[in-house]
Amino acid sequence: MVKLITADEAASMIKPGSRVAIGGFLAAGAPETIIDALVLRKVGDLHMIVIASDWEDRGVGKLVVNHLVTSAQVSHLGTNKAIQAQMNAGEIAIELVPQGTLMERVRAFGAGLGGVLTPTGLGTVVEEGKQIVSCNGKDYILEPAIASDFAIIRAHKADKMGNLTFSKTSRNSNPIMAMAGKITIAEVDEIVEKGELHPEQIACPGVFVNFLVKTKES
Amino acid sequence: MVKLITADEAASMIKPGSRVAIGGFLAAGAPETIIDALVLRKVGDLHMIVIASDWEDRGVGKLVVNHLVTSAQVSHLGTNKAIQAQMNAGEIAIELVPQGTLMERVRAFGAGLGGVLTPTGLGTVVEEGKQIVSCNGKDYILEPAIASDFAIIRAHKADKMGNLTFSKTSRNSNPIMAMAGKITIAEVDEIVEKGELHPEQIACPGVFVNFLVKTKES
Amino acid sequence: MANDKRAIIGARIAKELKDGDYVNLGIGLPTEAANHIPPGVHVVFQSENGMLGVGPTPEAGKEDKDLVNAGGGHITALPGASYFDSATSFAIIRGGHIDITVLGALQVDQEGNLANWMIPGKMVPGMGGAMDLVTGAKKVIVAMEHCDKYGNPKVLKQCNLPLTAKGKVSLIITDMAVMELRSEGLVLCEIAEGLTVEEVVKATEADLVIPCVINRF
Amino acid sequence: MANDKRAIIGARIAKELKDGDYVNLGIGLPTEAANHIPPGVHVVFQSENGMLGVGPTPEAGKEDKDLVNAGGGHITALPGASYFDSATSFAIIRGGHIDITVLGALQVDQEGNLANWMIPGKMVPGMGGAMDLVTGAKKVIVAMEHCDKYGNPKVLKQCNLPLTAKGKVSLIITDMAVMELRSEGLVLCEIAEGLTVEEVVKATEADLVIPCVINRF
Repeated sequence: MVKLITADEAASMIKPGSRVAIGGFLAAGAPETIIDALVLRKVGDLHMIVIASDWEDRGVGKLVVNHLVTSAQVSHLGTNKAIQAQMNAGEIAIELVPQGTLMERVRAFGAGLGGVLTPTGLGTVVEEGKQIVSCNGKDYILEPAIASDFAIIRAHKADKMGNLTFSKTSRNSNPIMAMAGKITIAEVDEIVEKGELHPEQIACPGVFVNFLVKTKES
Repeated sequence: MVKLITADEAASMIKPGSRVAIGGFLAAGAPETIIDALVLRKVGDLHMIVIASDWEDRGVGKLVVNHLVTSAQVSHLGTNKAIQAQMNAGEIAIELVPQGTLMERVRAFGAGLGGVLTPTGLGTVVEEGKQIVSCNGKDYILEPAIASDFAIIRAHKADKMGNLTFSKTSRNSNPIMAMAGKITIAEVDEIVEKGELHPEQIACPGVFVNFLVKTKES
Repeated sequence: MANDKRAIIGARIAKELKDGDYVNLGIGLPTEAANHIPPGVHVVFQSENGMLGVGPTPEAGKEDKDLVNAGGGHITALPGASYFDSATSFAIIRGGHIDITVLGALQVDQEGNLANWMIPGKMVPGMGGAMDLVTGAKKVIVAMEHCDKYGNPKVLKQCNLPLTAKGKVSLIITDMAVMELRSEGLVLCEIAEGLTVEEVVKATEADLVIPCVINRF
Repeated sequence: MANDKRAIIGARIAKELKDGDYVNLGIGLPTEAANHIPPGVHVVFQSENGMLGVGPTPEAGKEDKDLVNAGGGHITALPGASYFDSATSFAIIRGGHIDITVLGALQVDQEGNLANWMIPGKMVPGMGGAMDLVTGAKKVIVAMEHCDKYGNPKVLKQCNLPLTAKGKVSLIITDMAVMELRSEGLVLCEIAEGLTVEEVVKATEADLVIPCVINRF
């Protein structure tokens, strides 16, 4: 069951070279405290699975500017010049994945599925080198699941079972990334007793969460 | 946007021969009021997509005993002798689908995906006649999306946007079936004004819902 | 783009939105449409980061860090708003549950192809949610300036930048014209006040089908 | 099955459950394990219809129609319980997030194959959630009577009924014995009080690996 640890303990658990799925969308709902701890410990050679590369000084952008990321599966780089520069310099290998496809591929891994069939990207460079499968008379791209070693996510509140609630649009990719971590670490604003979260508001059940880290007040 | 109709209006909308995804699990969370209206109108020749065939006098079992179902995709028949008798007599065509696979296939249709790759059923009769796909070094069965014309579901409360909340384990397949209906009709206990549902408790956003029916008090 | 051009395009987009529609407006110019919804028309705006029921920009000082749109900008929530995760958000988009999406473009062509996510060797921001939106929405509208900043046409015979999706655009709204993809080709339906058909045709590389009657907007 | 046999099997299953485990107990005999959890061991029970944190059966008159298990029986919710839809429930199961599932069987064999969902021409209840559970859970335990009601072995060399899953069972707990699938074969680890190894072997069709030391349970 879930265990409370420090951000530094979380960072020390993540070995260089790990595949890490990180929640958040343009840094909204990003686990900033754990990201800062990774930067402090210089945990490098990471493969990052994220919706966007955020900003140089916010969200996973901080991992990029500190040269801790060597490859990424990501849907949007537009707000971070550092990642574009590193990509052009050949320092980081980028697989651009349409956002909906990225979410389904991550969810598939967490759900024990091998992949999904999506129409997104048909007739574009996204389909290159991939198998096209016809189902019910339509063509789809076979998109394999994306595996990750760790998921690092951000939630609003946790109870002592690891159940999580989220606040508004900072939910975004967090519950999906949580499903996919072999080990999932959730950064939260507040930890409450069992039974104190409304059971119908739990958008990520504790079964997906292994460790909790309290957000550092800024 | 969503419109309030009577159960009889809902039943009159569903043409004989339609493919209908129906929420509920062993009749818990089943849309009984709409099912009763279908029985009353004798809407027949239905293809039913359900987790279980429920009991003869509860849930979708009532459609079966009234001979309104000619085919079904379903994971469990064990509580309903009528459907087993009709199957053995060749009156109803059954495709047995593992429950998790059924949910993913229905969700895939609602999510615009052509299908999913699942390990469930490998080495069993479930894989017969299906394509086996290797992904990341493991084998999976390619399971196509299941299309439906209508989804009939049950929720606890709706607001006037069609947003739905559910009560405990009566949620089950309802939000998934709701995604998959070209037209989705939700039976609810109570309809409240916009803004009266807690936004973090909405487990099925109104975008998936076309019509609301009030549950008949029993 | 000048504010008056933005307003003209925004108002024209808004005319496409019907009461009860679920709408996703892309970042930038398309969001201008939200300022021009006619009275009595109620539409629900989606933000693909996980929300339905997006309201107007908050007053200064009333921003909520947990309430942002797909461009990271602060927004508000209307009564009846709902929140969900990104997988559900794209299930809504890809599954055909969004009635209309309006997106900007680098190029669009007479086959309904759209290019709006990269210029090889120059700018690679990534496709974000655009490919799913264009693939999944029931109706795809492109809203953009008719020509690029050098005056070159953006409505082409065939896109030469990497595509966002193939053959999915059904309507193009620019500061000069409204063009619809129909079986007979790309039809010039409306032209802006003060322009002639010839001026529009000259600013367009695509073959335009010119009907007998062309309205003004 | 006699109540004392049920209790013995239930108690033996319970010894497999470790503090912090997420557990799914199949309908019938496996649920008996919930009555034998040792003090100090906290496990979380899942019900695949969409819940974690299943508590004991409610007192008569206190049933909640919206709170049922995968067999349709009334249950209660413990503090910290959560509810979710069926797709998420099977994502939990198939995705390897359940530590242990315990299921009944019609047949199980020395290759770890399990048959528990149909007898062709006789009984076709359907697989329900069983195929996903056996495929996805980290550890699959079969709990059943050692022989069928006619005294025929149910632990076979090879299942002849349609399989639920191939090679996924790791432990078999019956009223007579505890058998584990290991690289060397199906190992007879424990036998019930009052029985001899010979009696167990006689009631078993599968080839059993007999270790030097066999414990009692």
